[in-house]
Parts: sequence; structure tokens; C-alpha cells
Amino acid sequence: MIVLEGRNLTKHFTAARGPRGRLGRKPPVRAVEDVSIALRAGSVTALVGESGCGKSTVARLLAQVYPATSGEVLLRGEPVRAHRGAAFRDYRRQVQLIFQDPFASLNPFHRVRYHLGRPLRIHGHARSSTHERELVAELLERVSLTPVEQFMDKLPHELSGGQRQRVAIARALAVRPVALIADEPVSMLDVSIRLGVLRLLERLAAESGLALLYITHDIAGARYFAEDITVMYAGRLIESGPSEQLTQEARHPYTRLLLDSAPDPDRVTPPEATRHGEPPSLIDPPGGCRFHPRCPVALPVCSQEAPERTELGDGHWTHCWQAR
Amino acid sequence: MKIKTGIGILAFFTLMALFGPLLIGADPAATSEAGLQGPSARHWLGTTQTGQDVLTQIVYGARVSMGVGVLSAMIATVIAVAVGLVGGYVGGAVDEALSVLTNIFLVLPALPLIIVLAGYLPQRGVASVAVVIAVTGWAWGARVLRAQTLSVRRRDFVQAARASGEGPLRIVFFEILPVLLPVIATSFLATVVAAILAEAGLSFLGLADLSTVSWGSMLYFAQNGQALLIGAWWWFIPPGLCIALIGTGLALVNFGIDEIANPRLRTVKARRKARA
Amino acid sequence: AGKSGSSAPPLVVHAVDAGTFQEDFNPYHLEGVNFGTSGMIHETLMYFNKLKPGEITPWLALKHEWSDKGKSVTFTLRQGVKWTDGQPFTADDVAFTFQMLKDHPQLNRNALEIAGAEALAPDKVRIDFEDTSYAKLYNIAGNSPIVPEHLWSKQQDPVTFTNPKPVGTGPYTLSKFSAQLYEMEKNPSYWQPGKPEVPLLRFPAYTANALQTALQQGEVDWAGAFVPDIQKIFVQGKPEQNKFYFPPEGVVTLLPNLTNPILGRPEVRQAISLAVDRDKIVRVAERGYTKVAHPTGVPMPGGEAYVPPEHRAAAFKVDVAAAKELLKGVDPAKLRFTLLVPSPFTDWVNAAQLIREDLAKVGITVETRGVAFQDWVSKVGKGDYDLSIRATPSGPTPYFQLRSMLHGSLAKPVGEAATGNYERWKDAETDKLIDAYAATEDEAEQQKLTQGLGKIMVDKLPTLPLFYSPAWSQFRTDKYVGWPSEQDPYAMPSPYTSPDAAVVLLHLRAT
Amino acid sequence: MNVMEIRDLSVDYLSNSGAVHAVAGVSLDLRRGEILGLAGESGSGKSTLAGAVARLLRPPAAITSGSVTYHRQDGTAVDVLALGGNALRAFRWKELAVVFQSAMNSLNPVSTVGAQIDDVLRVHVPGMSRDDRAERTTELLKGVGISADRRRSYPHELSGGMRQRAAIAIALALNPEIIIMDEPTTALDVVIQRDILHEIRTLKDEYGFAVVFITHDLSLLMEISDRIAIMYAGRVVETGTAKELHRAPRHPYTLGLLRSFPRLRGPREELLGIPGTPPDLRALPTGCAFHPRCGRAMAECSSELPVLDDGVACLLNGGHGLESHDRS
Amino acid sequence: MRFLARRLGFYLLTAWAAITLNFLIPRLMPGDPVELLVARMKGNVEPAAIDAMRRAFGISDASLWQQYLDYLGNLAQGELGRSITFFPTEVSTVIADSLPWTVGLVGVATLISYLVGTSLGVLLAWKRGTWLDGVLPAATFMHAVPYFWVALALVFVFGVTLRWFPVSRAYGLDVMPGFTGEFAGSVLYHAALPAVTIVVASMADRILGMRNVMVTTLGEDYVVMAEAKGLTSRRVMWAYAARNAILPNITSFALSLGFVVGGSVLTEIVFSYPGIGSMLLKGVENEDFPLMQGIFLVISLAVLVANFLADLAYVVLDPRTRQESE
Ligand SMILES: Nc1ncnc2c1ncn2[C@@H]1O[C@H](COP(=O)(O)OP(=O)(O)OP(=O)(O)O)[C@@H](O)[C@H]1O
Ligand SMILES: Nc1ncnc2c1ncn2[C@@H]1O[C@H](COP(=O)(O)OP(=O)(O)OP(=O)(O)O)[C@@H](O)[C@H]1O
Ligand SMILES: [Mg+2]
Ligand SMILES: [Mg+2]
Repeated sequence: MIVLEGRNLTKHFTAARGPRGRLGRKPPVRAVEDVSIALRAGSVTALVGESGCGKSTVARLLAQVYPATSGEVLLRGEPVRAHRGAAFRDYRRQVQLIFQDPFASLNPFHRVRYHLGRPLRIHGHARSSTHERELVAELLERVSLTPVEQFMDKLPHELSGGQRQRVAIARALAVRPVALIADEPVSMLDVSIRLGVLRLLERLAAESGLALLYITHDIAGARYFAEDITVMYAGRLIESGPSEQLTQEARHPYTRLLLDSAPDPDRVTPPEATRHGEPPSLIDPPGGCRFHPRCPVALPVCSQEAPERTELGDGHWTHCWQAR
Repeated sequence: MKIKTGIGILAFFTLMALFGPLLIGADPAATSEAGLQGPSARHWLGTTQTGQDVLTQIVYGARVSMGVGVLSAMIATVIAVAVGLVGGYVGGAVDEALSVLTNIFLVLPALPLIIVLAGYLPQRGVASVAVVIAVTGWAWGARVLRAQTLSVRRRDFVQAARASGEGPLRIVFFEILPVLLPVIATSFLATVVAAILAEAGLSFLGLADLSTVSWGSMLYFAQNGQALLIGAWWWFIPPGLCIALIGTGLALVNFGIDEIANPRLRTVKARRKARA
Repeated sequence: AGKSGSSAPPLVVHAVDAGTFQEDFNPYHLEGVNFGTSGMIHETLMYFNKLKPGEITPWLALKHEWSDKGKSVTFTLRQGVKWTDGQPFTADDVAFTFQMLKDHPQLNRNALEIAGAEALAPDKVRIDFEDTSYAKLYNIAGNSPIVPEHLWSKQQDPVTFTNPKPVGTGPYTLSKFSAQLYEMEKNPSYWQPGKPEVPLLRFPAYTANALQTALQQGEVDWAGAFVPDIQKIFVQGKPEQNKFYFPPEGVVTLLPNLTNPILGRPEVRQAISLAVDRDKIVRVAERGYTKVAHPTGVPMPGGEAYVPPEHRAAAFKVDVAAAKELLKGVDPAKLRFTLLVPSPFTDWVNAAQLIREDLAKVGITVETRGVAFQDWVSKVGKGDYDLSIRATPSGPTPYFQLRSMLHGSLAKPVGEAATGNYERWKDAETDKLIDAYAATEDEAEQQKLTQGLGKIMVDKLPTLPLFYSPAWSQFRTDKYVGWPSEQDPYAMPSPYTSPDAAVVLLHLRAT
Repeated sequence: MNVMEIRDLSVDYLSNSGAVHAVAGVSLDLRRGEILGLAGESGSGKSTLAGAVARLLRPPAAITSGSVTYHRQDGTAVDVLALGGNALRAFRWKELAVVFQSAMNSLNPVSTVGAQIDDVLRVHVPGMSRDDRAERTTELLKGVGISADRRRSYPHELSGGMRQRAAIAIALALNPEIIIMDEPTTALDVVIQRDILHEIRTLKDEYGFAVVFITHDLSLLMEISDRIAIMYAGRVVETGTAKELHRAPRHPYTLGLLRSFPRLRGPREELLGIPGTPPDLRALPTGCAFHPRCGRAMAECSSELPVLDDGVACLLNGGHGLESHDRS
Repeated sequence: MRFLARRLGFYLLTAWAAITLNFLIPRLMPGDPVELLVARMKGNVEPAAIDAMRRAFGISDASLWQQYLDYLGNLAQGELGRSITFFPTEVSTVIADSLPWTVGLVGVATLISYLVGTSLGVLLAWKRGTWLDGVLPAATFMHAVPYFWVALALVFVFGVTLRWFPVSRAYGLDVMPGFTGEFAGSVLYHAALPAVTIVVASMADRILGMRNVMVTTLGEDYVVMAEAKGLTSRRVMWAYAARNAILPNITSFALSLGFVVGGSVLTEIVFSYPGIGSMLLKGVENEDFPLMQGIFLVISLAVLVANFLADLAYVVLDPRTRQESE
């Protein structure tokens, strides 16, 4: 069942601020262009792409942290219109966001109890202080921060990175969402503790039927944790499909390049050595397919026209002239 | 270490301002015919030309000087917090307008403006002087706070609070404000120093209420009485020293706060343990 | 000429505090005009010695004669006087000067009601007034410097004219000007032959502060300034050489606001007067630089003729018991007043403090409040105060001072700015005495009328004299002698008083 | 043929709340012309070790023991820790150069890329003429794939990849024997990272310098390095060739790391990860620092400190592979 | 150039604000200069002459708006009215006479304070942990000392007690202003103590400010890299660390100019220096509206100009802003 869906989402940022106050109007940053993505209950969808390609923007659009320039967000098939008031708070209750950096996403001044208690209060889940306490304990239990009593009164700086991220997850769970968007939830964590957090997310999705969007730049990680992977490049989606199929039989040259470039000690032959150029500017993105300047197999048409979506079966699709 | 010294100095002067007058009891304005006496057992810091006891004046003056400093810093900080937080959090045209206002007050030279304003003041009591100083002294704090608010507002925990459904007021006061407390404290302390100096300057120029004893007015009288020329150093040195000491105390506390926020600034007892 | 003709040393004078000088020598400008312009360059018709009320010395005019019941005065002018550019001084110059004052009220700081001025002969000039002006002789003859018609008539606007190259009839001419120093050298063709003896005057710009150092370091020969500790800073153990003389110049009184119902009661004022220890105020707040005022407020010595004979020896005394007795009938709860003082006047602030202490002893609670000078001016002017301290300047005779303190026409309703009689004294007898004085030319009569005013001062205490305002003057006798003194008060000794300063200079003799 | 030998090196960060033993008794050899990978989690002391070797540590860091010996091509040995003044300055960059994690931060923002290369040449090759220096600058930039006209660009005018290349060009300016690269590609796009790694290899083959490559991305190291050293809590816990480590890791920590990396190809194996959290360096567990997280810890592990012997520091393991880890 | 254009726009707006403020303050505040003048003249003027004088001083009863327009019109022609204190001298003349002294004194002193303070700050940061740290408490203390107190202390020690330096005025009494060595020497001699006051009192801020930024900068990778490159310490310290650390300090320096100017007002008063500060006090004491307004305006505009220059310097020194100006 599709819980949360973004349709043709586009986001242009204007009025960027320079280092010293406003330095005149800048052209818009076309951070996200025409992105459609659907999250299913109980399933993990990965959104993969390089730094700056617009992943977080998609996440924030879905979570309605800011409004889309165009396109719409649908919750259980209903378009979301409200941006304030009770209706919007209701949306907030259903869709939650987890941030990349557990060191930054908890207010250093508030205790764990406050961080978890507030959403319970705001959304009316807690009826009294004792009830709130019980619920907080329950949440801590769910994210395996035990013994619960010990963690409740800690300040963020008294927690390790993995523990903080767990608190952040618990906070998101506190509102009892149906969809959870995790924006690079482990990229700031040490390799050895990443796994625990990811496992927790996986378990939650499976147990509570949450729809989970897992945003990452680590395509190998996505292969392990997501049923579906969607690849993004320079603000656009370029390929999507079931994770195994996508990682093993990628069709878009960028996906392939990504797979080739990812470090892999198991690799038999090292990837060919060519320079691939730089990622494009989002202020003035290349016309046509945005990947064409770096594409090893670009056709003349690639620079003219953006390719339409090509279905490849099993829910695997791509935007590439070569695939047509 | 620094912060301890600073707090020590401040505590000393605060206690002096609060309880000193009770201990001393005497009227700081009381004159006597024992004018211009050097320090002695009876007058620890000597007397002024009109036989007022310098120590008593210093003790009472602490109230006024620190009072003006704290009062105007409080007013200035409230303005700064309001302008900075609102501008930084609300953004858009409001922010633009507040920024321009802030910058205007920032570049206008404060002391000349204070002098001009004070020159017009009909009442030169402690409160009105404090207000004038505050009116010209809030901009720096507002600017720093706005910049900080802008950056804190973008911090993940604020976004997270928003995402979990917190309202704007609660975000400003419960999420952003606590984080800014060190900045507010720093700016408050800096304003206290500036205000004490401004009050002293005004009194020294005779533009504050000279019938209240403050360190600034003591200096005015010392200067008027040519304490320097007649060698009455005990009349002229203590008030200035007190101002400088209190400023030093405040600055030390401030640097201490800075060092907590930015550990790189800490001074290190270096290289002793380095390799042989 | 000064340098070539005489070997006598220059005299360094400090008259007014200034950081820098503006090049302004228009004697009719109020501020900014450089000291010496009146008196040393531009002279008046007569000289009035305020220290000897009634002593009038002919100067540019030899005599005067009233006519038309005091609406007209004719001066006979000295002959042979020359402007420093060589032109002769004539009646036309005098007529021009007064006509100018009539035409430009902005310059008419004495508010003379001039109807016209006419040169009757080269040595005779008549000035007509709208009203009886006997009492204004000082303002006409003693305080209106005469300017040369042949130069000033060419000026478009005498109001803004700065007279950078002043030409006068006085003993000195301007010889050098810069922003921090100007010099005047002796006028070789001055009409008093052989005078002055001082060949060169130097006026360096000193701020109040800088002057103290200069005095201490012996840079200045003649100054008129408040010196906080005159023994240490100026006298420096050489009283025979570094002298000072601070004669009275007006009186400082404790102003009771008579519109206050309690202060309006004479016994309350009497009690206050009895409670205040004026000696202590003079000693502590005024550093002994002045004297306790005579109960009439008339400057003494010098003003004896204007004081009723029975009061000539009177003096204030402190009597707490009597004061308490007087206050018996007054509700003690109502004996609370604020005492308003301009806070920059630090001696008054101290005096107020002492008054507060004294009045507390008789059960009067006083809160002293220091306010900005302009606030004080405005509050006292509008009658918005309980008690205050204020100085009333002296005039050529004590009448001027008493009139300013007591004349009913000056007492404006509370809320309107008054220009005198700030305590708002309303008394028909007082007004009668004052008006009669203005209507007579007879000096004996005038003295008698003034004595009447003195009696009112003593008996009814409309305002409470405290001490005299001292005129400041410090001078060194190593170069020149002949300075005014208590024994010979031939002129105000302060270098900032004109034309007295010129009179002093004309008395100086090289050692 | 070692170009550098580190023996028993320890570095402490002194602070009020006790000394942090960031590097503790590390011994390591760097061979001429090899790429030595240095891996380990955040805070395990990698950068500190590099800083000590390059003599870049500042207070409160203090080298408390050990030696670093540099062997010149002509056979002379140099005690790096004893260098001072001009000798130290000459050692830096002529013999040893450094490339930092983020090029944005390691290039002076207010001077042009060319000027920053020129700076090095001017100081270290005093006889070189201006034109020669300009020529050399161009050549170096070309070598890393930056066109000559970019010489006058300021760092902020270049893209991340170009800046990183420029930093490498600066490192190459004097043909040093050793280049330390401290996470030189972490901030970059994987595609660009790949390009740069390739470039490093090519240049290394051309010039023959040795590289110390620091990262916490073990899979990256396995691909690029000849040999790898794994650090945990300030100590080197295992060294070996990339192949050995890949096939047969001998330290449980190494194994844990390997099993924390998801793989792109092949079957989706179960990822095991490492339980627990990294230790607090101020209060290290006694014995083997890893023992609280180690699934196979024995009683001795908590009391006895294992020494690095034959490439591994673990009591469990006397030189045999922990288990076969060959998955290809 | 866009950056500069925007800044310029801002400064124009601020200048307008200063001008308007200047117009409003005296009109919103109570007080009548003529009454004061009379009170101060102690009987040298008859109260009846007040009205006439009021007219002479150009005190007008026109509507506020009309006054504002007149004021702007006069200002556009550089007319600031006539001073009351120095009537009938034009305010512009008073300012023209006093401004050069202040500009010279404050300019030179600030330059010295900036150069020395910045260098000391750089050095202090560089030599952290050495005996130079002992400068810090002293700087902290100096940072809080009132300008006038420093001035008084210097007067006492070097003027009154030792008599090494003159303690008032701008040049010797007998020196005629002109382009002579004697005059220049005298000016320098007289400026010594006031300049030292400003340098001493304002330098601490520069030292502390520069040190803090510098310390932070020293931790930057590019500085570590510069050191690793084997450059000489001098070069690392100046061309890399200080060169970057100066940038954030430029703005704060420009903004602190307002404080320095304020402090110099007090300094001038202590030293009876014939600059704009002494004039300002005179204006305030005498409720000389036109003079106060004129001086405040000139000071404000001068500080604005200085800030704009700092912005220019910033653009020149920081290539990152230069790019914005394409
Ligand atoms: N508030 C904003 N204003 C202007 N531009 C923005 C804003 N937020 C993001 N951008 C720009 O939009 C583009 C996409 O940003 P986004 O944060 O979505 O990327 P990302 O894929 O999440 O990158 P990363 O992996 O670094 O987190 C970037 O070029 C970024 O600079
Ligand atoms: N200035 C310092 N003061 C105190 N401790 C420090 C300081 N710098 C580093 N440390 C500590 O020293 C240890 C080693 O730090 P180092 O930077 O060498 O680690 P690293 O392995 O390079 O980590 P990363 O992968 O995060 O770069 C860490 O625990 C760190 O907290
Ligand atoms: Mg992101
Ligand atoms: Mg590191």
C-alpha cells in the first residue's frame, strides 16, 4: 500500500545568501526537478545519489519542511494542502524525518526525556506526566536504549553517536508516524556502529509497518537495507528498481558509473581510468539529460531533450535515451 | 582560571554594591571640614576637597555605576534579543528592515550620540542615562544574535523540533534561546562594560546627574577639583581603577565563556611535557 | 610699537575659558566675541564702578544731562579722541552706535527703548527714549561700546559682522590673531597720555582645565577663574606675589517658591534662615572664597549707603531653638521640600547638601535634586520648584540687584517663564519703591528708596541671601603692580569684566 | 627497503581532565614506493600519528616516547623527531609532503593556486628563476589535470575535485619521498574520488614516492593500498598486505570492520558489525582495548596488553588466520 | 561591484537616517538656547532682549515638515547654520577649524593602534604558551579603562610631574601655523600624549580581537599545511594566518571606529585639544543646537565613510567577495 507519495516535485531555491549578507539576487538553485517517488507501508525505499544532488531536499519536501515550487505530496492518496494549523499538525504526526547528524539534531540543552516527551505532548499521546513517562520508557525500550531509567535523564552530550541517533529515531517514533524519512541517518556514525542503527530502522519498518525512505550516498548499503532503490542525479531521478536488480543490472550509465566507482575490494578488474568531469551546477544545469556532459555513451539527442521514463519490468525503470 | 578571577572580581564589586552601603552607613555626600586628607585610619582612601570620604563614595558609587551598567545592559539586551531573534527567525522583509535598523545604530558613533542625547535630557537621573546608553548600545548584540539565530535556525535540532510539530514561539524560546544563552551572556557582559564606561564618560563630562555619587561623577569632581594638580591621587585613582577592574572582571568572564565555546582560544601551559 | 617703544614685559591674561578663539571682535556679540573687544578696543561713554556704587567716571563722555523727564539724555563728549585708524571720534559715532541698536534689536542686549539718536554738535549727542530711562544710565553709558561710524556704516549686517580688524578708541589694538592666541598692543595715540604702561597683552586660549595647570606653572599673569585649591595651585607659598581678590558680585540666595503655601508663610522662611549655617557653607562649599551675604543682600563693603542705617551692622546667625519655636504652628508633615540645584554647579550642590543637613535639625525634610543646567533654568523660570539656589548679579548700584529679585512685574504666574523675581514676591510697597527709583535722577533719593527695599529683605525675607557670588581674579605682581584690592577697589578685578579690565590695565605700573 | 621507520611512538593530548593517549606505542614501517593504508575509526589516532611523523603537532599534543627514522635514498638515516629549524623545514615537503582531508580548508583562501605552489618552490629551491617556477607550476597543475590558465584562480573558484588535485600538485612540487594523505577524498563524490585515486596511483608509479593513505573506509583501502595498518584506540592492531587482510584478517576488530561493510557484488551476506561503542581514550579498558566489544575475549584479554607480533596484536592469535574470509 | 553598490546604498540610507535623527533630536527635546544664554550671561543681557535674540539665532516657528525641508535644503548647500556659542560664526567654519585636528590625531593614533595592536595580536596568538601570554591580562585591563582616565594619568605623570610633554592645546603658543618645521614639530610634540592615550586605550581591543581570530585561524588546515610546506614561520604567520585572520577583523575595526571617535572626544577634552570633541562638549554645554547637530553629523558621516573604506578594503583583500562583484 502506498502511504506517502510525491508527484512531480520541483524545488527552486531563490534569494540565496552570500557570506556577508545579501549580495544581490542570485539565479534560482534548481535543487529538485520533477521528482516522483512512492513509499509503501512496511517497506524500505532507498534514495541514492551524490552529495548535493537534492536528496535532502526531496526528504524535506516529503516531510513538508518547506513547500514545493510545484508538484504535490499525497498522504494515503490524499493531496496535502494545509501548511499550518491542526490539519498540518496532523500531517506532522503521520510523516516524520530523521536527520543525518545525530550530533546536531538534538538540542544540547534538553534531556532525553524532554526530547521524547514533547512530541508526545504536542500530539496528544500522553495524557499525564506519569503516562508520558511510561510512553517515553516504552520508546526507549523500542530503540534498545536500556536500562531505560539510566537514559531518560541524560543530556545529548552524555550519549555516544549511535545512542543519539537512537534517541532521534525514538523522537520520530513518538508521534506514531506512518511514514519515516531517514536522511542519511548513519553517514556521520562510525562504521562499526552504523549497522546497529540501520538494523533498528529495518526492524521498525518490518514490525510496525512503517513506510521508510532511506536516503544515502552509499549504494552498497542501500542494496542491503532497501527493497527498492531510486537513483538521483543533479536534481532528477534517473533510475529506480528493486535493489538487487538495480545493483546487478543497472541500465543508466550514471548508475553504472556509481557502481563502478564505489570502492569494492572484491572487484576482479579495476574500473577503467578515465576522467569523468565534475557534477553539474544546479543553478545552470545542462540541457537535455543532465548527465550527458559526463556520459561515456552520450548520443546527440541527450543534450537536446530530457529522456522520458522507460519501464524495464519488475518496477525497474530509467530515464535514458540508450534504454529506449 | 580566567573565569574564576573574573567572577571573583565581579562578586567582590557586587557584594560591595549591595551590602557595602549598609556596612558603611555614612552618607556619601556628607561633607566635613577635613578636606583633602590623604589615606588614614579614619579615611582609608582619604577625603575629597569638601571632606567627603572617598571610600564611602566608592562604595555608594558602585551601586550607581553598576546599576546603570546592568540596567542599560538589560534594556539593551532585551532589545537586542527581540530584534535579533525576530529578525533571524522570521526572516524576509521583517528581517531586512530590522537589519538595516541594526546596522544604522551600529555605525552611528555611540558616544557622540549619547552625549548629544544626554545634552538634551531634562532629567539626568540614573534611569534616563541608562535608557540613553541602552538605546545606543543594543545594535551590536542584535547583530550577533541575528547571525547566531540564522545559523541555529538552520540547525537540525530546530528543524527536528519543527518537524515534530512544535509551534514557532516554543521553538524560539525553548529551542533557540537556550542555545543562544552564552552569546546573550557575552553580549550582555560586553554591554555592561560599555555602559559603565559610557556612564563614566557622561558623568565625567558633567552630563549625568552630578548630585548622585557614581564613579564617573567622582572623577568629574576630582577633575574639577584638580585632584591631579594638587597631588590628591587618592581621590582620582580609586574610581578609575574600580571602573577598569570591573571591566576587566566582566571581560575575563566573557573570555572564559568564549573559551568554553571555542576551546582553541584556551591558553595552554605548553610544551613542558614535550619530548626530551 | 609696543615692542619698540618699551622694554616692559607683556602681560599674559586669561579671561574666559576657550579651547580656541574665533575671529570675532564685534562688541555687541554675546558669546564668541573675544575678550577685550569692549573696554580695551571699544570704549563706553562712562565707567561705573560696581564696587563703589554711585562712583561714575567720565570716559568718552565728560558729562550727561537728562531732559524731558528722563526720556532724553545729552552727552558732552571728550575732545581729541582718535580712532586707531587716525580718524577723529565724534558725536556722529555715538549717534550711529545707538541708531544701530535701535535698528537691530538683536544687538540691543540692554533692551534700551531708543527712540532716536542725534549728533547735536561734534561733541554733543542726544539720545531719545520711549520711556523714562534714568535707571538705565548704566546700560546707556556704561555698557554700550561705541563703534566707528566710518567703518561700521559700510557693513551690510552688523548682526553677523565679526569685525576682524577692529578699530576702536581704547588703549589697545589687535596686533595678532590665531585660533589659540591673540595679542593686543598698546595704542600709542591713546587719549590718556602715557597710558597704558603694559605694552603688550597676550591672550592664550585655555580651557578651564588647562588654565589650572597654566596657573600652577606660572604661565599666566592675570586670570579670572575658579581655582579649586588656590593656595596649592596658585599662591604656592608666595602670597606677596601671587595674589587674589574675590570681591562680591551679586548675591546667591536660597529661593523659596512663595506660591508654595508653606513657604509662603514668613515664619517658615524665618525659621529656615535661622537654621542655615551660612558660615559653614562658605567655609566648606565655597572654600572660604567668599563671604556670608549681608541680610539685605546688598554687597558689602561698598554698598553701605544703600543699606538702612539700623541694619548696617546686621549679620545672620544660627538659632536652632528659635527656628523650632517659629515652626511650632506648622504641620510637620508638610515641612518637606525638594531643593533644586543645577548639578554642574558643584559648589551649590555641596551647599544644598549642607542646607539639607541644617534644615533636618529643625524638622524640615529636604531632598536635594541636581538637574541639568537647562532643566534648572526652565524649572526655576516657570516656578516649578520648592526651594532652589540662584545667583542674582549686581548692577552698578544695589537697586538693580534688588529690582531683579523683587519687582512684582517680573513675577510671572507659575508655568510661565519669568526673567527675575523667581520666588514670585508680590508686594505693593516693594513695587512702589522700585518704580519711584526709576523715576528719579537724584542719587540721595535713590539711596533712600533702596534702603526701603533692604528693610523688606530683612523683615519679610522674600528670598534668603546666603553668600556673595565672588568675582574671580588672580594676579601676579612680579611684572606689574597697581591691582585693585579691598583697600582700593577702583574697579572689578576680574579680567572677564568689561570695561573694568581696561580700567585695571590703565592702573598698572611696571615693577 | 624502508623509507621510514616508526618505533614505539606515543602521543598524548594533555588536558585538565587527564591526558588522552591518542597514539600509544605505534611501530610501523613504510617501504619505498608503496601505498600504506592506515584505517581505523574516528578518533583512533590516525591523524595524530600522521601529524607526529610530519612534525605538525602543536600543544596540547606532546610526543611522549618513540622514534621516527627517515632513510634518505643515499642511505643516511635522519631522526625526524630531533629535526629543528632549517633542517625540519627542508625535511617538510622536500622529503615529506601532506595532503589533507578537505582541500577547501587546506588551501589558503586568499591566495591563488599558482602562488601557493610558487611559495614552496621559492623557499625550497632558492636558485630557481621566476619563469622557471611559473613553468614548473604549470607543469605540476597539468600533471594533475588542471589547465595552466587556472594558475591564477583562487581556491573558491575551483570545484572540489580540482581543489583536491591542486593540493596534490602542491604536494608533488618537490618530488618528495613520502606523501601523507589524510582522508584526501572523504568530502568528494565517489566518481571523482575514483578519478583521484587513479591519479594518485599513476603519479606514484611515475615518481616513485611512498604514500601513507589514511581513511576509515576499509574497502577503499583494500583496493588502493599495498599494505594496510589497522588502528584501534591509538594502537596498531594489525598490519599486512591488502590481500592478506582481505582474505584472512587476524584481529577480531579487523574482522568486525570487514563485516560491517556491505558489498555491492556477490551474495547478500549477513552483516555482523561490532557491538558496543568505541572506547574513551582517557579511560581505556585495561588489557586489550578491544576486549569489551570482542566476541571472543578471554579472561587474559582484560589484563594483558597484546603486543604487535608478526603483524597482529591479539592474544587469540599467534599468527594464524582468524578464519578464512575468502569470498571471491 | 554589486556588493559595493549595495553597501553604498546602505550607507546612503544610514546617512539619511543620521541626518534625520539629527534634525529630530533637538526638536523632540525640551530646552531653549536663548533662555540659557541669558541665564549664563549673568546680567550682561536684559531679559527683554530675548525675543530679538531668538530671531537672530534663527529659531523658527515654521511647521516641522517645512523646517525639515529647509534643513535638508541648507544641508545640500553645505550650510549647517550659525553656531550659538560662537555666534555669528558658521557651524561649518567651526567644524572646518576643528576637524583637521581630530582627523589628524584620531587618524594617526588609530593607524598606529591598528598596526601595533594587530601585530601584537598576531604575535600573541602565534606565541601562545610563552611569556607573551602575560600581555593578555594587561590588555584585558586596558580594554576596560576609560579613555579619560588614561588621559588624566598621562597628564599627571608626563605633564604635571615630569613635565616632559605639554598637557594642552595643539601647538605651542608662539608658533604660527604654517608649513614650517617648527610648526610641524610643535604639533607632533603636543599630539604625543593625546595620541598615546588613544593608542593605549584602543589598542587592547585590537590585540584581543586579532588574537582570538588568529588563534582560530591557526587551527585551520591551510595554516597547518603552510607549516608542513616548510615555509618560514614568518611567512606562515603573516601570509597565511594573519592575512586571513585580518579579514573578519576589518569589519569589526571599522565598527569600532565609532568607539574610538567617542573616546577621542573625551581625550580631546582632557587635553584641551582644539578638535571636534572639545567643540561637541561646548555645543552640548551651551545647548548650541546647530553646532551639536553639525558635529554629530560630521562624525557620523566620517564613521560611515570609514566603514565604506573598510568594505572596499575587504573587497580588495578577500578574493571571495571580489568574485561576487563581477
Ligand atoms: N535552503 C537552500 N537554499 C538554497 N539552496 C539550497 C538550499 N538547500 C539546498 N540547496 C541546494 O540544493 C541542492 C541540493 O541540496 P540537498 O541538500 O538536497 O542535497 P543532498 O543530496 O541532500 O546533499 P548531501 O548529500 O550533501 O546532503 C544543493 O546544490 C544545495 O546547495
Ligand atoms: N587538540 C586535541 N585535544 C585533545 N584531544 C584531542 C585533540 N585532537 C585530537 N584529540 C583526540 O585524540 C584522538 C585521536 O585523534 P585523531 O584526530 O588522530 O583521530 P583520527 O583517527 O584521525 O580520527 P578521524 O577519523 O575522525 O579523523 C581522538 O580521541 C581525539 O578526541
Ligand atoms: Mg543531504
Ligand atoms: Mg583524522
